[in-house]
Amino acid sequence: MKKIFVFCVLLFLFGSSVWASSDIPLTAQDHPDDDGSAIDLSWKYEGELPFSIWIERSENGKDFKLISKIAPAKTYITDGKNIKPGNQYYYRLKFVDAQSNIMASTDIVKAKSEAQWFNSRRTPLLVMVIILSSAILYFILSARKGKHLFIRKIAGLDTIEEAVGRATELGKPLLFVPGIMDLDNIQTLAGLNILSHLAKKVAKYDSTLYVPVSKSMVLSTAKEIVKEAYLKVGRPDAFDSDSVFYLTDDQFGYVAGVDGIIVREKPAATFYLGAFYAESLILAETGFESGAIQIAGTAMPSQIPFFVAACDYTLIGEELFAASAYLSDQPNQLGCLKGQDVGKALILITIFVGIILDILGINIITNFLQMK
Amino acid sequence: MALTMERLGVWIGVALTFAIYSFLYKDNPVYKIAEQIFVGISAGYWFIYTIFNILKPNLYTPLTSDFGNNTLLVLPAILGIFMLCRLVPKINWVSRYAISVVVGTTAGLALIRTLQSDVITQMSETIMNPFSGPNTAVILGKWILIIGTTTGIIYFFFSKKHTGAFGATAKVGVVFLMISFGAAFGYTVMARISLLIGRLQYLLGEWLGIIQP
Amino acid sequence: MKRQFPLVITFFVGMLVIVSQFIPHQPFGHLSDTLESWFLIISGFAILLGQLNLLKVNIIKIHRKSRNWQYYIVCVVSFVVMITIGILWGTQDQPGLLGQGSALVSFFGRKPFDYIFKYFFENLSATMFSLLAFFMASASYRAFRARNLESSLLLISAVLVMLGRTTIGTWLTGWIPENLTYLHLPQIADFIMKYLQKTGQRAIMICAGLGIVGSSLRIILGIERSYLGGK
Amino acid sequence: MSFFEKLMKIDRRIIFLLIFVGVAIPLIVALNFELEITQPVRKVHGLVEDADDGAYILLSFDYGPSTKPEIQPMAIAILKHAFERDYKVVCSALWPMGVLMCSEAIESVKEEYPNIEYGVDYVNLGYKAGGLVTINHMGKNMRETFPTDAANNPISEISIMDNIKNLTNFDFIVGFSSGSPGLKEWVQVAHDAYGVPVAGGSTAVQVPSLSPYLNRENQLVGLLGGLKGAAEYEKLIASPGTAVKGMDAQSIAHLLIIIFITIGNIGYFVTGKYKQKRL
Repeated sequence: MKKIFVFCVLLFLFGSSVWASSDIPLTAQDHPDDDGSAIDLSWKYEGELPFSIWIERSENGKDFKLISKIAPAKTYITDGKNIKPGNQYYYRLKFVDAQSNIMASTDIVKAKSEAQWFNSRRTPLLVMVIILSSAILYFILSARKGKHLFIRKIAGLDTIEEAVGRATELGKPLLFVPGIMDLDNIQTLAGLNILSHLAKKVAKYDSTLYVPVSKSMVLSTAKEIVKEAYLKVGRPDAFDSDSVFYLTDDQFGYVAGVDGIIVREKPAATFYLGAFYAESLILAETGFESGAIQIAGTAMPSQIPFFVAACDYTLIGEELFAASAYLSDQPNQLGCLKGQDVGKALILITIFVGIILDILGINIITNFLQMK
Repeated sequence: MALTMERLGVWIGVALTFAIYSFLYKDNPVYKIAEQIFVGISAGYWFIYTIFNILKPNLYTPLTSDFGNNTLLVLPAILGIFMLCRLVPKINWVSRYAISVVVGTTAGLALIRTLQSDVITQMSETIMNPFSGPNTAVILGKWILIIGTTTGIIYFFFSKKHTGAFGATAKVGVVFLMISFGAAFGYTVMARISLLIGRLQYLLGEWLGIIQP
Repeated sequence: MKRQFPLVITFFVGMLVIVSQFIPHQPFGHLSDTLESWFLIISGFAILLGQLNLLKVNIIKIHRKSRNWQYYIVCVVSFVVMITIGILWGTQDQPGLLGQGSALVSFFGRKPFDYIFKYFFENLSATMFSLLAFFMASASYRAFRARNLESSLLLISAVLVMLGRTTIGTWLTGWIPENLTYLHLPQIADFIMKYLQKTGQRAIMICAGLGIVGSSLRIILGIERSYLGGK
Repeated sequence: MSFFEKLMKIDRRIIFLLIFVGVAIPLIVALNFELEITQPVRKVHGLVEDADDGAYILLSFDYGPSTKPEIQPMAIAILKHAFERDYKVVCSALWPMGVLMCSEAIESVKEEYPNIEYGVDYVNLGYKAGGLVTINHMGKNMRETFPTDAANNPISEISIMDNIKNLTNFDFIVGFSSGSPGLKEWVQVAHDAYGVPVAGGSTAVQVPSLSPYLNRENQLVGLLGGLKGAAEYEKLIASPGTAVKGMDAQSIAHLLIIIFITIGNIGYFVTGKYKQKRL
């Protein structure tokens, strides 16, 4: 029975190629790495350029239906129209002129669509996900167990102490701006972590610190942080609850308010740590004008340049988070940072090995990474 | 009438423009009023477009016209209402269910997509033969790309102190970072000036008619 | 129930999205597809929440007569007006409860919603952001200083790009002979953009990318919970 | 008080006035400096020019009135080019205000192409929230993301959409972007996950952070950066508009800013202010 079937199919294929008799090679294949909803067709047509190419499809090899008309210069197409995984599909192409006369056609070819269990092109991605996740998890867990993880001190943090010292000497206040975003922004959180460190120094030296904020949620958290800092240094009575205050939610309204404080109070140092937008340059300009030491930190790529140009020290992008992790001493933050460092080291090694191999004419690494 | 209203509209636009620009002289009530109109209209616009462009076609219409085939959509509708419960302090914890769907989905997709586009592809783009190229400029450029990218990554490497050769490498990284920031600075200036040009084209063109809009 | 279950949901949907990026076979495709269409709807509600929250905050400010409360009335009124006319007569493409409002269209030349958008909002928004040109100019004069190696490099590269990426670069150095084209300002700016500045951006992109991977992972695994808020 | 000390103390409002006048004058009196075309702009032009006849393209309007002066000229120029080449143009928006930006742009090219027909030659699908996730959904099932167009007509009744099932049915995508979500998300999903060529126009602010995507892999085929990029494109399609007209003002303003920085720094060193602060 099976033999008869094979014979029939062969006969059919042979037969069909006789009446279509064409020398335009057409191949149909399951589209790789998908859910079985597409079939790739490719062909070579040499001859007078047609007006259009008609693609016809059938599920039984007989009743062909026109499924699409495509541009004449194309040599491949992925058919994804109502293809079901596991089904057999038959195709033929017709090359037609402007009056829809058939100039040439191809043989009938068939292909079976199949769904794959793994997208093999994404192997490098999977490898990287596994390495990075294990590194990050490993370091978080070991930090939780109390293992000491070394993080280099971020240079800008030294200046905090100096700035507080200078402020005390001059009898001038300090100003901390946590950006204009709310608590859901990790930059704001990182900034507040640094505020906690700063507030402790301020409490120790007995200087004054102003923290104007633009979001009510940030207000309560910042107040809590500064209060706790005074408590930790053992001077809860010295905490002035009005030193952390809300100005307004509006971007420029807030800037105008902070500007006013800088002009009136002439702080010895200003700290801008958090998420900043256009207000960065207005703040930095006013601070510069007043002669304050300015320390900034943000991960907003478009604002970093202004801070670098107008401030004395700037924590750039990831440095802000690293500084926060360094000061907070939380296993989650430290472990995560450490895990990312493993990623960076891996990337550097891959780049160097890749380049050396590339110079030797071996492209395995680049080919592997390209995911094509 | 429509034409008069259009002309009136242009004048309204000019008045609001100067209301905002009055901030340059100093903060004042006129500016504050204009600012609040801006905030209010913006919020109203988002509100209406979210209803007309998302909730109506993707939720309301499928549910009302063909409930049988779209029964599952009841779930996101409930989660959406949970989200709005954030406004009511007593039950605002139910909004966490909705937030966790949004945050989880975004985190999962961002993890994979960022890793491929911003990490792996950028890494493989840095792997190249720095001795081959059609001219000196390209070869020099390749060396710059390799050295700049790797030293830049070293600058952001936090597990080792920046001393000795490692510190020197990180310093080289800073040089490249600063040149980058310089270019970013230049482009930001360009963007801000363009917005002012747009405004002046409006004032000089549509309003005063001195230049062709 | 209040904290644990949302963490389970986050883990489940996050893993589903990740797994479906690697396994094309069903049911993962269908599941993530459904999840994504739900995401769109929930995001819609999240936007409504944002706007309603703004309204709530402003009403509270007015009610408590906090500083400058009078201005927040203006905000609430413009918000309510915009929503009312939007719901009554719709927007450019869509009818509202009262239909297309053709009488109003013939009066205003367009729908009231679009009229306010075009003449009020477009001008306010564009002007608001053009303020930055002025602040930029003033900061250039008064605050951007070459005070150390870093800021000097930054300003030099900025000046080269600003000159090279406008017509003035061509005008200033167009006379330089053919064999010295590398001194041509647009060429210098091109070189900076194509190589020098790309390196820094690429290093930042890779490191920030790793940061996103780290924080996403912590969120999915329930290590980072601050997004849930509260205690 | 020395000359420089006085100079350093001038009121910032004078600087404001200078920049205002510095931009206004070249707008009124054209200087007509020559404009050079850069590689990333040429590549966008090449992508649009060389696509197959009858190509389907997706334009995403991810910006609002705040950056309209920079981006609208790009959108108009690309629309003109696309209609000139008879492409099928599908428009969508990841920003709610993009919907009106799109209709304003199409309105302004209609004078030149009066025969384009809604639903046949172009369609405005409207706004969807969700950024990255929504683009990923469009990659699988565009008809589910957009069950209707912006005017609530069912997608099945719009003939231009007959051949569109998902993003891979487009010959290429052009994103007009002024922030997030925007071109970055289009690159990350449409190109890197689904392999559709992506090009775009962005505000000048975004150009540096998008530049690593302009690479061998062509994550981003080409990029129009800011008003200058728009002007270059207008020149390439020989249809000068507001961007070309603004270029002289842009150049003079840059020159002014550079002069400000220079005077400021000279004053900083001459007046000895740099010695005052040490850390």
